[in-house]
Amino acid sequence: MSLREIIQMVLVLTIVTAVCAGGLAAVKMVTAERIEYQQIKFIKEPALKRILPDFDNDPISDRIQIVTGKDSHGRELKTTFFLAKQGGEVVSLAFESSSPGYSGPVGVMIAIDPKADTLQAVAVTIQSETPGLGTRIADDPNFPAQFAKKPLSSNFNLTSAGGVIGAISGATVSSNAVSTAVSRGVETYQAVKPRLGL
Amino acid sequence: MQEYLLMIVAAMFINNIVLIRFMGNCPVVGVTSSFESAVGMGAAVVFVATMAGTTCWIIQRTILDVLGIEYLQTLVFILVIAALVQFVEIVMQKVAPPLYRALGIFLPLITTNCMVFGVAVLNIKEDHSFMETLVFSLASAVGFGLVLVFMAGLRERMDATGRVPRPLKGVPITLITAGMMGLSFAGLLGMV
Amino acid sequence: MAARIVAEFTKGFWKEIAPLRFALGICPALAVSTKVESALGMGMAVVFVLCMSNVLISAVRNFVPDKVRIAVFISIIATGVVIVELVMQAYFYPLFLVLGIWIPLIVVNCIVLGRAEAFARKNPVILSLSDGLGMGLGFTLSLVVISSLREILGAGSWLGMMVMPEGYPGFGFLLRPPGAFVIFGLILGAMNVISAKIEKKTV
Amino acid sequence: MKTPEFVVSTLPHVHSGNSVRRMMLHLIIALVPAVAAATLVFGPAALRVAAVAMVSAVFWDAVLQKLFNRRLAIDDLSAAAGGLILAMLLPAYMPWWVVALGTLVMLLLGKHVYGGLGCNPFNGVLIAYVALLLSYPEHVNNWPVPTSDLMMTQNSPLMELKENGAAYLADTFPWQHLFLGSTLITGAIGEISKVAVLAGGLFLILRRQISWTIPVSYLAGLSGFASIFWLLDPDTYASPLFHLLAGGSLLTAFFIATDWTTSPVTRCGMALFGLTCGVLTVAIRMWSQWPEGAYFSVFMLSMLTPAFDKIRPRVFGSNFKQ
Amino acid sequence: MQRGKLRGGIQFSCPPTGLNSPFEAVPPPPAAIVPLQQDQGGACVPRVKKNDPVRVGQLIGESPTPHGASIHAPVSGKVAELIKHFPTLNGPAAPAVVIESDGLATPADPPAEEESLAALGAAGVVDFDRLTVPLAAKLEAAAARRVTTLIVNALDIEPLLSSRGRLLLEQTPEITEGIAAIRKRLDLRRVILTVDARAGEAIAAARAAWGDSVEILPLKNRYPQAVDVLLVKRALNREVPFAQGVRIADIGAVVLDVESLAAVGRGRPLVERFLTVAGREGHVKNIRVAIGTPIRAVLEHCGIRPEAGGKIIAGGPMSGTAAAGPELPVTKEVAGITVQGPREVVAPVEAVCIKCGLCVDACPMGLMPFLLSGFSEKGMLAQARAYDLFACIECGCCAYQCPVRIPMVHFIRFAKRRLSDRGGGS
Amino acid sequence: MEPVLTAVLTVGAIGMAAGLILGVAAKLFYVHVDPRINEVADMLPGANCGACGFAGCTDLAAAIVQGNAPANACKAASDALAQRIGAMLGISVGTLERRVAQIFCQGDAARAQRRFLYLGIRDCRAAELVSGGDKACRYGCLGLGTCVQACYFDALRMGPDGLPLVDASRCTGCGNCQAICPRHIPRLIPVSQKAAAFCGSHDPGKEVKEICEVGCIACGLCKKVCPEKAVEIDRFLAVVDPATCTGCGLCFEKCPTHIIQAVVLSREAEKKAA
Ligand SMILES: Cc1cc2nc3c(=O)[nH]c(=O)nc-3n(C[C@H](O)[C@H](O)[C@H](O)COP(=O)(O)O)c2cc1C
Ligand SMILES: Cc1cc2nc3c(=O)[nH]c(=O)nc-3n(C[C@H](O)[C@H](O)[C@H](O)COP(=O)(O)O)c2cc1C
Ligand SMILES: Cc1cc2nc3c(=O)[nH]c(=O)nc-3n(C[C@H](O)[C@H](O)[C@H](O)COP(=O)(O)O)c2cc1C
Ligand SMILES: Cc1cc2nc3c(=O)[nH]c(=O)nc-3n(C[C@H](O)[C@H](O)[C@H](O)CO)c2cc1C
Ligand code: SF4
Ligand code: SF4
Ligand code: SF4
Ligand code: SF4
Ligand code: FES
Repeated sequence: MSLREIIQMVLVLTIVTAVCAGGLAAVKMVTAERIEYQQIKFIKEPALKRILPDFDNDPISDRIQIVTGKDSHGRELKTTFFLAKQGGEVVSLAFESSSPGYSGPVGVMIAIDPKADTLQAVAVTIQSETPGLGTRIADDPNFPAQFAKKPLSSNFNLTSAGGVIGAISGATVSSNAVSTAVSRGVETYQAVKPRLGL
Repeated sequence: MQEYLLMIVAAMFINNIVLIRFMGNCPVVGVTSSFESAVGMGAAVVFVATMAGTTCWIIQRTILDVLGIEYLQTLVFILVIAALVQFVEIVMQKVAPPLYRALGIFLPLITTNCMVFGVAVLNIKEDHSFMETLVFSLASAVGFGLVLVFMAGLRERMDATGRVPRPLKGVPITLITAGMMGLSFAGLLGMV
Repeated sequence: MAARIVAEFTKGFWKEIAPLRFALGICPALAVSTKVESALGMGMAVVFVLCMSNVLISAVRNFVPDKVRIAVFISIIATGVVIVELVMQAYFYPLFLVLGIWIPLIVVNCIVLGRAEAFARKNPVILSLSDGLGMGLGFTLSLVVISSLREILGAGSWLGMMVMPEGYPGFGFLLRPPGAFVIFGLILGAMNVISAKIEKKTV
Repeated sequence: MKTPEFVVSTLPHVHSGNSVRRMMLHLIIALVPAVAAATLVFGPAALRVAAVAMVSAVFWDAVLQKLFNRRLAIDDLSAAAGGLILAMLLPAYMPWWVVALGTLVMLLLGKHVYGGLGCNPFNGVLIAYVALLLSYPEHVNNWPVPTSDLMMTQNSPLMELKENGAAYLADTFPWQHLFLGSTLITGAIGEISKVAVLAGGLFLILRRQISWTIPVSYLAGLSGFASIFWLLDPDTYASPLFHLLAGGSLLTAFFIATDWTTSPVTRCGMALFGLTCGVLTVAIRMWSQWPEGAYFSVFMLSMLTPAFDKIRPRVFGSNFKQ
Repeated sequence: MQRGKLRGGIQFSCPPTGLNSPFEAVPPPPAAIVPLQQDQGGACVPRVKKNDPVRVGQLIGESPTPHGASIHAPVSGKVAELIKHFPTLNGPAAPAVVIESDGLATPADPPAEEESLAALGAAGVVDFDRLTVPLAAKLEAAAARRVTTLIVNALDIEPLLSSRGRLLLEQTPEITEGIAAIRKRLDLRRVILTVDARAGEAIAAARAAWGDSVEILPLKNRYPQAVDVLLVKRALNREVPFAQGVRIADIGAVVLDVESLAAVGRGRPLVERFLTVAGREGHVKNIRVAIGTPIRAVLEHCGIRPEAGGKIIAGGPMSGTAAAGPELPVTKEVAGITVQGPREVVAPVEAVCIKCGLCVDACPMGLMPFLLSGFSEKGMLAQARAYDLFACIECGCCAYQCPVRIPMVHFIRFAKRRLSDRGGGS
Repeated sequence: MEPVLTAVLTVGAIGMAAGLILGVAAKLFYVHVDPRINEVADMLPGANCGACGFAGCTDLAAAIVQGNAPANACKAASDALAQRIGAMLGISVGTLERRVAQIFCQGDAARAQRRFLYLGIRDCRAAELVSGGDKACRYGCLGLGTCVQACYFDALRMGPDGLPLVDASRCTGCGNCQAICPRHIPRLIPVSQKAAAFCGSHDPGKEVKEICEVGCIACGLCKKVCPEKAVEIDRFLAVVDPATCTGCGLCFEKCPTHIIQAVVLSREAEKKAA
């Protein structure tokens, strides 16, 4: 193995990986906007439709992004708030929160009435729980209904943890993921509420 | 301490990477025809998966996250794994030739073993700390190795005292048996 | 040459159909074959990655030193996979949601690197393309067969349309991974029987 | 050409007369009390499930033997016996087609793909049971109230434990009822009367069809492990007596874990197998999503049967010191 | 009673009728066929030519080794033929001498009294164990290892046979002589008699003859306790180490059966056998018969007619060797004669082991017979060896119990042969 | 453009690091492996039949490359393949005529006597252990098909009369059948051989006559009639010398038991005979 061969190895690998990465970055740049739009469209919109009260604007366009904290590596975490308006008045604002479930993160969309400080409704956006078991957090309408119309000051934990939410039997982990996500979301909301300018 | 114990049990058995997450099936089918090769492959995977899991975690946290290029995760991880496997192969061939003869034939297979890559990705997805990454990778790989060894045991007995129909011999019956092993693990659903 | 191109293309459909003939790439075949729809999506993704990697690897085959061969090949493959991932997110989002982690896992699908090693690095671009297309479509075919059986028997539908009589209760076992193993194994057994019959006839 | 007159073969030239058919017949006879008890409690529906299971099992066995090009051997009664055991794990009001599908799965995946009787690494009954449980939970976990009204269902004792904890178990299910079987409790056909199952099991042991090692070690493992938790916290955890008498513990001890093919053959292997199955049964009952862990535990641990059998008996003359 | 415990084995419940049936003499045959290989010591060299006159006890085949057993004429008359390839009981063909009897039974001159071991061989005495070994060779090995314990075995190999128990009763003086002769050659400190507990008369006779000089150990019937290594365990509670080249003599004991001892005691060349003949259901007879008598003649004398499709077994039904036909002569290797009708023949079946474990329970050696036979069937010979294939004593208990009737002993033999062939080859 | 630059620089750096590590490792831990071993292994049939005496094809490939085995050591490889291997390694390979297996016993169920009814394992080697095999002839085929099972190339099957049949088009001449048969009845002959005496019995004619209708009785007529002197009687058995036999067929007529016959290798002829 001569030095020349080693240099050739290093060179080839460097060039190939760099070119690959460059190509990918280009693809990423081209698709970024579209991906964001798709994510909102397919994940957020159905959930938004389900949980927001009547509105006369397009909440997807009327969205604001706010820095809501920092992650463990000091990078900014941003949360998108979707505003539902009626006659120009914000009647509800929705945002997403998540927590680890049984197999993978569980995301929930939370709608809050900013005037009454109540939680209007909750819907599961993403989940990859065990079919027939954990998926009941999304399929069984009775479960998210427990959150509706509760004041923000409620304890959204499971009953076993002293809260007000009854777990789905056999799917405690998934239920807990939802209730944790909601609790976290409410916390976040309380923290950034002043900055929302409502 | 307790959560690590729980994590070990969960990764080894309850959420066994092969039988519950269904990753790493090729070696379960391919290298379990003898007990020795199952043990060899298992050992090789334990080593590589642990190294790869921790290395990938470090790269993700110190480079990809910091620079905001998470979308390159797939490219970088697999590059790391491929280089790592080859590095191990080169070193082992020189330093421990007997070990190389025993494990060497399995090493190239590991690059394309989805279990190694899967564990690296799962560590990030499930937001493990470094220690958790180490423990999870090791325990998952050991769980994988155990399945290999159990399967080799079942196959040895089938070989000696069974009479599998000719068209189903080898890969087909091993697949079905793996399916049955997975089916039995349904009993652990909901633990943890 | 034309004959060889055709031969390299067609071998992927029976003689070397993956993953049925080689026990490689089993995991995705099992994971995404609950529905024909996702099987097709996965198959197309693999076709793209396989063709792209085969072509690129074949093109650069003479410049790559042996010791970094695998690393280079796998980088090229990974690039293809990420492109698929991004494009799928941008244009086929529902499919992306179904296939989930199995898209990035194409990178370790043994078939892709297997073709790079066994074929593309020894053959010219055009043959490699033909090989990649054939193997990829063969892989898709396998997935479609497995997923058709699973979807029809397990859920009573095919590509989402009900094909079984009204009131068919389904058989959820087949929709779970163990059912996939069983179907996979039984199909392999059936192929062995058919192959043996064909061979007997031709000799 | 002179035809040869006499037979020559290797020793031995005599045989005990034991046969698979005889073993299976014993098994069927041993299950009669349990079926009778279930019929008393549930009415003819229990008998019907048992009959459907046996008949369909024999039918599938014949079909599959044809398909796999094997000698037709339904007269060894193995399919009938397997079907009957499967019926023991099912509720009395199972639709007939679910039962028949179960026996098909049992004979295909638990017998014929592996080459026939004795080649399967996993017990066909358990494969079928879990496949049905995952596919038709509404039928498999549909425990009828043992009265005339077929539509009502209630919690089996183990479901009660899972959902409502151990506090009132002793009041809800007096042990005499659990042991003898009564209309107070519900469950699968073979889980109704423990005394009937015990009688069948003892019959098998006394007739030397099964050895006592697995039943004894299984029940020891089960009650031992249950005792640990019960002693720590009797309010949360059920008593070992409850674990012994509820659900399929006894059925498993005598009829499932002892399945010749999938259990170890050495004494030590059997003891370890039984013990670990017993422990795992309780663990699944306590911590998993399923109320009953007996069947899962045996299913899972048959994976280890070849490993358990590596603990061989001591070879004569191998303990010498030189 | 017993001193060491055995595992496994089989307790047969057949009644000991043969113990009460005295030996009947079978008349000498018109033509005796005497194979020149009748033990493990190799083929003897013919010492007669065609048409030579011979007398009873005359040397006709001389052992090629110093401690081997020679072969003597069982009848008087003349040599009718020297056959080159005569099929023996166990397969390979050996030379044989056919002697036309003159019916006179003229005895040859008695051999000179001699106390060397070789004299036993010259008298053609063998140890009638499952492997017929020249007695001189066995005793020579015992002497070399300073054996001090003699186990006199009056247990029959298996329950249906009873000739040894009966011989103990009828020939106590000869056996006494035989023990005395062994005492002269070995420095014996202990003599133990193992005998069927049901042979009350014989035990009484032995006690009367020997008093305290012999420990008498009556044993409950349990097949295959009469196999020498197991008998040593029973009598001395010592296990013969299972390892290459280790023999019973290494733990200071030697097992000799009463028939060999009686032959030694008689001091004449060995030309006759004391055997049990068993037909169907309780038709059991003890006979004394000249070596070389065709089995057919023996059966005729006993009134047993073998049927086509049945089996003629040299030995008992558990451990005997099936004979190709009734023309085979009685030799030193024949341990008894059992005849089965076609219905009694056990046909091995092309079936698969169901892993019931009955064979594991039955094996007296602590083996895993189902695995051994499976390994043999699939050619997994290395595993078979690793599972102590060579410890198998081929007692047949496993196959007796097997509900699917796998010919396990055949498989085990097959594996042993393939392994030893391979060992010899490379 | 900045994100692209980040990606290129980062991943390029990782790639460079990987390349450097591998390069340095390859230098530090250099081990010479002969690449030709894999090439030869690729060329071999890959049946791993073991007839060459090595533990599989790869083992043999290593031996060939290292000069421990000749290039034509693979019994299953065609001559042309051996030549190609030789050419690749630059060694000369002697040509060997292709050989095929033929069955040297004609004693089927109707024409050869059996001594007893054998019950036991369906394997000729095992049958031989029971009283020396049931065939009265010590050289005769036991008919349980062990050779058929031993052929890796599916070239043998059991004929209707209980004797194995060879499909010469598939037979590679590996000799496994000959080695495994307890009586060595399948024997390899050169494909060019025209005639052979299909019997293996070295017993004297009188003994053979008693037990088999189609055994060589060593009458010597074939030897007498052969114009080329191609037939020898070796210990009571006729043997044809392939080098001198012209296949004139004079001996076929004369042989009273018709054991000396033309060698027929084509499949159609074999079918006709069956
Ligand atoms: C229900 C039952 C339980 C038994 N339990 C034991 C036991 O726990 N321990 C024991 O040594 N024998 C027990 N026995 C006695 C054994 O059955 C008897 O010793 C056994 O059949 C002989 O076993 P072995 O020959 O395998 O040693 C039990 C018998 C019965 C009927
Ligand atoms: C836990 C345990 C308990 C046993 N208890 C008994 C017993 O009570 N009686 C008994 O005869 N054998 C018992 N055995 C079995 C004996 O060790 C042995 O099998 C028995 O004494 C011999 O069986 P047998 O008497 O049927 O021949 C027991 C074994 C175990 C493992
Ligand atoms: C947990 C356990 C308990 C045992 N208890 C007994 C017992 O009570 N009596 C007994 O004879 N052997 C007992 N044994 C010994 C075993 O049964 C042993 O296998 C047996 O004694 C074998 O010899 P046997 O059958 O002749 O007694 C016990 C073994 C175990 C593992
Ligand atoms: C005590 C006992 C328990 C058995 N348990 C089962 C069983 O749980 N499942 C089973 O498939 N076979 C069992 N068998 C054997 C069964 O009847 C038969 O071998 C197979 O079911 C055939 O498919 C058992 C046999 C006995 C004697
Ligand atoms: S024949 Fe061998 S394996 Fe079988 S029981 Fe006897 S000693 Fe054990
Ligand atoms: S007795 Fe027969 S069926 Fe039972 S384990 Fe032994 S070999 Fe198998
Ligand atoms: S040729 Fe040999 S191996 Fe083949 S069937 Fe005849 S005896 Fe058996
Ligand atoms: S017939 Fe014999 S020589 Fe020919 S390929 Fe088969 S085993 Fe080899
Ligand atoms: S290991 Fe998962 S696809 Fe091969």
